[in-house]
Amino acid sequence: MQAAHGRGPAVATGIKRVHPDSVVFTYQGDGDLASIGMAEIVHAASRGENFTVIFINNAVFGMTQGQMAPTTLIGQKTTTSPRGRTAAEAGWPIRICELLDTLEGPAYIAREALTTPPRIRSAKKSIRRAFEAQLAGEGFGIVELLSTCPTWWGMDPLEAIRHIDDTMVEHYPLRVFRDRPAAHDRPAGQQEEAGSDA
Amino acid sequence: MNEERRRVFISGNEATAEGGIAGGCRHFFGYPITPQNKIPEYMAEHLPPIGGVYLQAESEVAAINMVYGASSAGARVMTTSSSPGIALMQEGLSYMLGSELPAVIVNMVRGGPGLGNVAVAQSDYWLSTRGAGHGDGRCITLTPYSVQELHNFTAGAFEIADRYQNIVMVLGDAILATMMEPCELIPRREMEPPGRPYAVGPHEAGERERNIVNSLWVDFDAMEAVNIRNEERYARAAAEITDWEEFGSDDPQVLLCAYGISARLCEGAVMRAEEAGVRLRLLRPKTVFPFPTVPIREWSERVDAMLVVELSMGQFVEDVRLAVEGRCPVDLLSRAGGNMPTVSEVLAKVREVAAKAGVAV
Amino acid sequence: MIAMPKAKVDAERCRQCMLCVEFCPRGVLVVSDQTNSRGFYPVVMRDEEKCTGCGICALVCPSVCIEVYR
Amino acid sequence: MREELFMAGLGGQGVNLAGQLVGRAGMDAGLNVSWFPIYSPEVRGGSSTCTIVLSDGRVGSPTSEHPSSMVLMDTSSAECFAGNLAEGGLLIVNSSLIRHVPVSEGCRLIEIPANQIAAEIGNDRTVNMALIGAWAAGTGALTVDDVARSLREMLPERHHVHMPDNQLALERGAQIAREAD
Repeated sequence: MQAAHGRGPAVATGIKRVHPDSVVFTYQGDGDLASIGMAEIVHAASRGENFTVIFINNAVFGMTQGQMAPTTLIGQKTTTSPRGRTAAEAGWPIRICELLDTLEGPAYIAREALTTPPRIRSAKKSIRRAFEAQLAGEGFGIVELLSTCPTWWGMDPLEAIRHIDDTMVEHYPLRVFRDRPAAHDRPAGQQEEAGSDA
Repeated sequence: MNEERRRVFISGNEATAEGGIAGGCRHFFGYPITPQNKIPEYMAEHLPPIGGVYLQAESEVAAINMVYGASSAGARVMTTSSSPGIALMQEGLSYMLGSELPAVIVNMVRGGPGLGNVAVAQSDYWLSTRGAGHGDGRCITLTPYSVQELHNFTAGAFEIADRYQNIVMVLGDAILATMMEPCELIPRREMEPPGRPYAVGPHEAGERERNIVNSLWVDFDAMEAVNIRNEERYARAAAEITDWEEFGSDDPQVLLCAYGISARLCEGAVMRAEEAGVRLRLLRPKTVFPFPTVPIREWSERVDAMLVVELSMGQFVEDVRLAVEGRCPVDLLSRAGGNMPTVSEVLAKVREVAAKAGVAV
Repeated sequence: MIAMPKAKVDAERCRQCMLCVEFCPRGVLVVSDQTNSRGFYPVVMRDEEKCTGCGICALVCPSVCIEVYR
Repeated sequence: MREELFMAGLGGQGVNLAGQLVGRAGMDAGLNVSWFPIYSPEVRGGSSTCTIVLSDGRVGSPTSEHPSSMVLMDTSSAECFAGNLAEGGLLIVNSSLIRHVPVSEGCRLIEIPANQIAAEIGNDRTVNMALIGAWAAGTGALTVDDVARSLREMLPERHHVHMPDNQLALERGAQIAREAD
């Protein structure tokens, strides 16, 4: 099911209300979710809609060739912030997890980073937990994944990963913001998956 | 005007953006969508250094309403988008038509309906000439067919918008947006603000009545009066700015009608008309609202048949048929979704149309 | 199916991002000297005996083009 | 005079840049020109094609059904597009990557080992220039000097250090094309 840019949470709401027993999730980028789709994500979360949102944050509009996104960092150069983003012109980067954490609706909110093997394992764990929350009928779950865009960051893939760990996580701290009921009390971005072979 | 014009090799998107700046646009609000991203990118690069404002809105809905605000505040303002984005802007377009405000909107049309694709299409003809949101208002619609015309038409659109206090839509497409051609640039120069007596903004006490920009008219007659004023504008525009170009045989048997990128294909067909064995002429509108009804009606009395070529399933052809009013057969060659007829296919269709009309070949 | 653990790279889908090479704890992956049809030099296994089948290469691969058997 | 050139290759081979150079050089030589690209959606990898029309009259359609000349830079482009060449047209292929290409009767084929030339020059990014040099010499639509002059104009100043390499590649390509005729 393909939804219009930003409208995923509204379309998912429609599907889930028709088929409450089906597993429903949206897959959204930062331009989609944090820019044009801000109203839809906030209201779906506020209603505690029982589906899962996978939110890819690479701080840039990748599919349309690298324009500034709401999550673009201050000073970051993009094709529409050629001199670097300034707060005076374009405001500050939006922290979605923190924003949604002010609402009563969500059951699970976490931010992870797809950089090192331990962090990727932690991300898998959060995604699993968000879907478990849906299956248990606990309500809305969102996992924000800090990921790279080597092409539009003008970096090679390894530099891009380092950029997340060195710079992006400062503005976007890795955390499990909400886990209700708090079945797995753990910080994001650190814990190894149980039974991991690494 | 005796200014020296710089000739550069640039894309349609860049030519459009520079055309906006040359036309006096200093405020640009937009949102990314392919295939027109080079326009906001160009504006982000070039407007701030000359004291202008570039702002990336959070959505097309926001962008068009920023345009609405800036226009009501007296600025020459512009936004650009592509089909799905223009569809989102319809609320704002309708409010501006209801409030009788000028603005320039560029639509680099792509395949649809839905998310469609990013390839060439002309399927927003109705959206632009009829359906700019709800209500009776319509967009003055210009149809460039080259990079140079994208530049010139965008620059000129601000003047037209202010003259008729109406939205001007520049209807491009995915090919015109991305292709590169030589373009003589209109020099940038300092421009006087358009001087809109109806604009909101600071003024001295007693200097003028306070202005109200509004499209809510509970009173029936007041609402009707807006529509009547708009109709008068469109009648004036039809008399004053209707524009088209013709190319080919002076004594044609078949008249080709096409606009934008389709007109380029038809121009190619006219250049190879001897292959069809038919005397061929192209009439290409440079404005489709107002529509060149008069020349098309005149040709309909002299040719054996007309062939309309468009990259949509039969939108533009309706206006041609309304102008012809049954005086000659009007046939249609249409493709959609990013597909285009080849010049040979246009010529084959010309032969078919000519044979049907009994033209001796 | 062979008993020895190994990682298998789908050369056609590899885009030479090098993350698997960087993160492989045993250093058994290298870049090929032949391009694939898209012009990338795909990663190949150099030292099959040393591969423990730990799966880290597959975990970090953004193109999802590595399969690990063990 | 009307020349319709079609170019195709892999993303990263410099197809579009070379095509834009031909368009720009055509404009500088006083011709009417158009350059029209089709990208594949993927930024890295994927095929890349463009059509350039040069004319002393109207350009008309910026697309071409049967181009009068073609520059093909990789195997899949050769397989996909070589058959579209106009009767009596000129086909230039990058023989470093394209081992075999079918050529219709009456068409001319010029094989340029462009990767090898670039390697000899010691600059990987001159592959496209060797092919454009061959195209200019093979068609006579523009001179190698026209192309080199426009390239200098097009390149930002900081890339002018690469001009000697580019010029050398243009000339090597042109030389092979002249010998082939």
